[in-house]
Amino acid sequence: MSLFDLGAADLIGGLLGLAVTLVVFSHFIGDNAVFRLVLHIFIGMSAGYIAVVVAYNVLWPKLLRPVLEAEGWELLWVGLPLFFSLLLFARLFPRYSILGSPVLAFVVGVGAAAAVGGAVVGVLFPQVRATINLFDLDAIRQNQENVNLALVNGSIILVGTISSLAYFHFGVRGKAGSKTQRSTWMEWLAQVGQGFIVIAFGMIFAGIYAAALAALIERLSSITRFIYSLVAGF
Amino acid sequence: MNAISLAGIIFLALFAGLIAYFARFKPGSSPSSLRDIPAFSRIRRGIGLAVEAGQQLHLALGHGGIADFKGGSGLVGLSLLERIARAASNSDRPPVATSGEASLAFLSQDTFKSVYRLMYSESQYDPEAGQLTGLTPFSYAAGAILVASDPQVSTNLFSGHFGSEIGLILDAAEQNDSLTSGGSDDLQAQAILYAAAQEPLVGEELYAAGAYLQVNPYHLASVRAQDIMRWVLAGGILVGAVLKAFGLI
Amino acid sequence: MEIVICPFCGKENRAEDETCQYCQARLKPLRIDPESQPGLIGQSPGEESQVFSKKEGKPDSQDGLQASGEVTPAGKPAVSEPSDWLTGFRNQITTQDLTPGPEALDDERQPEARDIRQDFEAGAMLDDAFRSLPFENARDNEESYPEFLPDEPQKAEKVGDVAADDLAWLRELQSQYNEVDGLSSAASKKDEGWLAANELSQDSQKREDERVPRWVGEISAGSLDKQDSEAEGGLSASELPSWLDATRPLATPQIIFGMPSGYSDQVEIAGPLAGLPGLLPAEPEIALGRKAAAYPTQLQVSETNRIQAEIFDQVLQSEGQNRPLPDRVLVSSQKVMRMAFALIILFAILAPVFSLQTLERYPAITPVEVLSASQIISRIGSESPVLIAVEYEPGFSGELDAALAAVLDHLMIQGAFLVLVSSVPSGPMQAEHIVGVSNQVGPHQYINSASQKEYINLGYISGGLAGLRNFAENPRLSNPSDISGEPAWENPVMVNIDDINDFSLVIVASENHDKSRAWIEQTSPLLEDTPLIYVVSAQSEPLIRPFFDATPQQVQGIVSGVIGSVHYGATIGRQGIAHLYWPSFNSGLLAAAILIVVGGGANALLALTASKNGRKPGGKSL
Amino acid sequence: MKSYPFVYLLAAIAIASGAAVLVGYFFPSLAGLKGEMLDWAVIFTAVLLLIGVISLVRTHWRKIMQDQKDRAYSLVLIFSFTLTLLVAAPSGPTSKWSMWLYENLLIPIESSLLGILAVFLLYASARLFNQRMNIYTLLFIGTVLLALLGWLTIPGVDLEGFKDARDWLSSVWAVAGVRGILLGVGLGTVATGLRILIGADRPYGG
Repeated sequence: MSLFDLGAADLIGGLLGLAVTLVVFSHFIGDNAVFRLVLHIFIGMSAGYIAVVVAYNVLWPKLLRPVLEAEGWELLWVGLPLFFSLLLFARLFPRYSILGSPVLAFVVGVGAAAAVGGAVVGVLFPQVRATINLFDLDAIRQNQENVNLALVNGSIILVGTISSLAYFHFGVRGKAGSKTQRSTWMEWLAQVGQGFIVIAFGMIFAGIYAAALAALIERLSSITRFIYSLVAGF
Repeated sequence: MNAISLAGIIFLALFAGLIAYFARFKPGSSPSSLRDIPAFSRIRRGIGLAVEAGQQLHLALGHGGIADFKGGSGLVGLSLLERIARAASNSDRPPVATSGEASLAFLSQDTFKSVYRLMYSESQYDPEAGQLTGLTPFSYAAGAILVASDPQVSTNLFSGHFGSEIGLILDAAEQNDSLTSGGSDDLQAQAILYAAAQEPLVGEELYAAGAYLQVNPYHLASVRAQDIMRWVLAGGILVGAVLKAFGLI
Repeated sequence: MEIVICPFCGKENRAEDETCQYCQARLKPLRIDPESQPGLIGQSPGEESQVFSKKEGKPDSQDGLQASGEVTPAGKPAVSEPSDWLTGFRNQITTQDLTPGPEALDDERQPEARDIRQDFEAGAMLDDAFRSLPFENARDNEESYPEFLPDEPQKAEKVGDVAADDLAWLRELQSQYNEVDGLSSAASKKDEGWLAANELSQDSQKREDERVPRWVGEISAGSLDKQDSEAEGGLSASELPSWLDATRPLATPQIIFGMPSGYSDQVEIAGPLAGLPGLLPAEPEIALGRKAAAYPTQLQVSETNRIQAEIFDQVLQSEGQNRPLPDRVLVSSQKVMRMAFALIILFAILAPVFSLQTLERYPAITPVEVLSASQIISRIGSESPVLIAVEYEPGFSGELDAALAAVLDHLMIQGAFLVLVSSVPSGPMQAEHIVGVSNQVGPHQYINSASQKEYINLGYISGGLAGLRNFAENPRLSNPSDISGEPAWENPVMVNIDDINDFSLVIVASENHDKSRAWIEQTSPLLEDTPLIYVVSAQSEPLIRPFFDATPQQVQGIVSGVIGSVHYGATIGRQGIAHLYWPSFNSGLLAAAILIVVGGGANALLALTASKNGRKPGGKSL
Repeated sequence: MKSYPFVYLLAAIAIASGAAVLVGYFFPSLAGLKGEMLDWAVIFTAVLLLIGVISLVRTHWRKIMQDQKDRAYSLVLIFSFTLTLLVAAPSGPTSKWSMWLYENLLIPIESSLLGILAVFLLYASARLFNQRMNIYTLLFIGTVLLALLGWLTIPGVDLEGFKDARDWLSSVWAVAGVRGILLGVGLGTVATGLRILIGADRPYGG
């Protein structure tokens, strides 16, 4: 694609992208004023997009339009969220911020319940069930897996899950003078658990590097393609 | 009501009962009855050094919304903030808390205000201490980079929901030669903290911060309740696995 | 049985014991000939010397001091009349101290000045003097005796007793010299001062010097004043060593040694100093000196305390000075290592691009989870509604655009109707972006087809988990309109959709494990037979994998990052964006492995040498 | 916290709303009330997002007005915020020019930030030996190397063995560690939430 095929918008866009990418890469050398400038541009843009998305997707369809379209008693029920939302706006003024505290308390209460309920229903029980199901011989046979290998793997996961859970055990008997005060079997189990945890972190860490590497490659390849199109254009 | 709901209710009732029991009837135990976690002693010393040297302490609360599942670690961060604000309220440079979500930012400002009211120095309260630095994960990290790379900041603590962008804040803190410590509920953030922070908190250790830094007796009680419930889960897994292997369930 | 408390070590002894069984100190004072020996301080004529004694087991706060009768060696009567030097001392205090100072001119203070005389008579002034003396042992013995010396006038005579007994240490000193070489007894017999006989030979003189306690030795014949004047005018002041000079108190209190007149020609007739004229009285008043009215400011401070006080003082003073911030080291070793890493990685990525290298060899075996995803999408019919949750941040566009583009390209070929949604605020724009990118992958015009729009963007689901739950249960109520505000559900493809199970396929694209899991927990219970495919980043693949391996399967297919996308392209024979990235990705991984090994090895060596030199690892690093 | 009557009101609201939602998780028949409260929470979360935007912009506006240090940066932030609003608000965030701004400025900046993270991650893992020299560091670095080699293809070198080892490590050993961590984090989350539901922690200004 030569320079002339590029519209003005694409040309300016490409130059903008090239510039901000090089400024961000200048952070390798060290912190500098231009890098901070780009960070502020980025924070401002993100806030702008969020304001527009929230307005289009939540405020208008779920808050304002129902109030405008509601009649009679329905207006009261539909208007309540709007009223409490206006109380939340009081948080912006220190003198009246106390008006918004009840709504914030409501959000904290609902959030705490969602966290507790989600943790029990969505994490603790499913993980316990998944570990138990590793020893479901019928399912293993149904998946045509090698039963022995599956049981070995299941046992490793069982031991790893329980030992890494034991690693977090906090209570110790007597004064915590010396570093390890837990009983010997607990300490041994915790050290095995720490090994499993570290392996999990290693796998995740490599994945994060791969994702970051892909982002770096995308930036560099878009820069080289853009420069090629500029050079090819002349 | 199905079996899962019933098990859930029993589990939560037992958990809440243990917390109330340990807090009400056996408050005697102290942090010394907990295993040694070096990160917390470094955090305590970091708070002291920051106050003594007149430098600033930065607590990053992440961008986990309070209203949803990711808010758990943010709430732990708010308890930590209350303890830090109490210790550092008379320092030359009071601590600063950055967050990437509006409800977290308002709650951190509330925490500062109630601590200063407790210390009868409400005039010192500065709303800027609880900063909202950005509204998406990476724009929050961009704002937190600007705070972490301030030469006056000597200690950076992380307690909240983060993603991989926590690496950018750790990078800025490391270039500023300041102490980095903390934890998160997100696995990606924990993996980066494990590799890059000087004193990482692994997994559940973050949730024991209130007990180790003695925020209030309920934190110590809930850590002891967690220890018991941990072995209830472990026992359940073991028994379940054996019964499943023998086809009994 | 009556017990006696040893004044030195505080241990109990039997009353009849001469010396303490623990520290051999004399319990019974030697009785010296009253005529020649000055009376004890504070002892009025006729009063007997008193020894502290305590009935066993009966601490009595009032009469702890009990007269236990007269105990005199060799039957000599107790000393009665007060010594000359004491009366001289008293007169001196009364004349000098009571002369009204400037503050006395102040009328209110006048009565206080007159009271000083009565206080002194009642021994109060002595209390102050005694209070500064090191009478710890004496005070410790007195269980019933209050901690500090009493202020009340009526206890003043006890003070005298305290002093009498406290002089025991001097007598004990004297007895020690008598026992050491028997010399003193010759001296006391001949009634000459042991130093008066100057004709002793040089070595005996030396021996004498050694035996004489150093502080006595320093007090040469004649009064201290004479010594001072010599120091000033006569002999040149001896050069004190610097360390000694440094230890001299900076502001020594002006102890005015006013000696009663005519005192200097009196010759000592007994005791170890017999024969020496004009000796300073060894009695406590030497220590007394005549202090200025103000309390002594000089504490008894040991050397280490003084040094610590100085350090503390320096710390306090340094607080005041503003120390300039240490200027930042421009190029530290960490920065050099960081730049080296950056250059190597950039080179590893750009080398394949500039050499126009293409992918020689696909990774051999296609993973089963990618194959499964490809097979499911191959079965999607034209105009089937497919829900695509775009849950990743714009930063991960590099990796997830590549992975998702391959899948969307395949769906576009199948002619599926895409329904885009996101629970991330920047999701709606990201969804629009990825559809545009996917449309450019293959030679198909998915977006610009003549028929009605082939996709719809429902925009943002707010409220996190709760919002997801609401959307899964009732998408129409959750997102009634599309991102640009138009009614979303009137499109013919969308008309029959009431809950999430009515979609033909659900695809979740996310870089974060929590968001991925949230969709599984909130939607999989409602999905029933609708397949769920994940397009994830490589960082969350290990965490989603268990849901694919689980039985029953909660996730029916996984495409993970650039590698998954390359595999997916191989299954449908189409080269997507990932194929452009693959050579750089491959060399980037290799460079990373090498850098970790080399950099890690170098830092491990640093850590080993640091621990060998006794430094804790964690210090200087490359 | 200094208690005053208003705190008890806030605590009552938090506990009541939390209990209502929690009950809805376990008693499907009462899920209706939970759904309604979650709906309100969804709206309040979105409103909080908007209030957050206003609070962020006001903070930087105050920096400019009070002539504080770095006010130039704040000016740039407010300018880019306003420009984005003007471009995206009229015809929606996915309109042509809004997407132009998004694809040519926002994505490049965020991708570049993630890109420089790659170098920092390598530097941090290389330096780990100096910070914590123990068996677990060796295990961590070994796992990272194995994972990287498992993805590699080097012409003429057969790395399939690494790939199988990586898959086994990922699907068995890593899963075990992840489960342990998730269970631990789950227990911590439940404890944190329960402390709020029984009124022990009151982060809402109580």
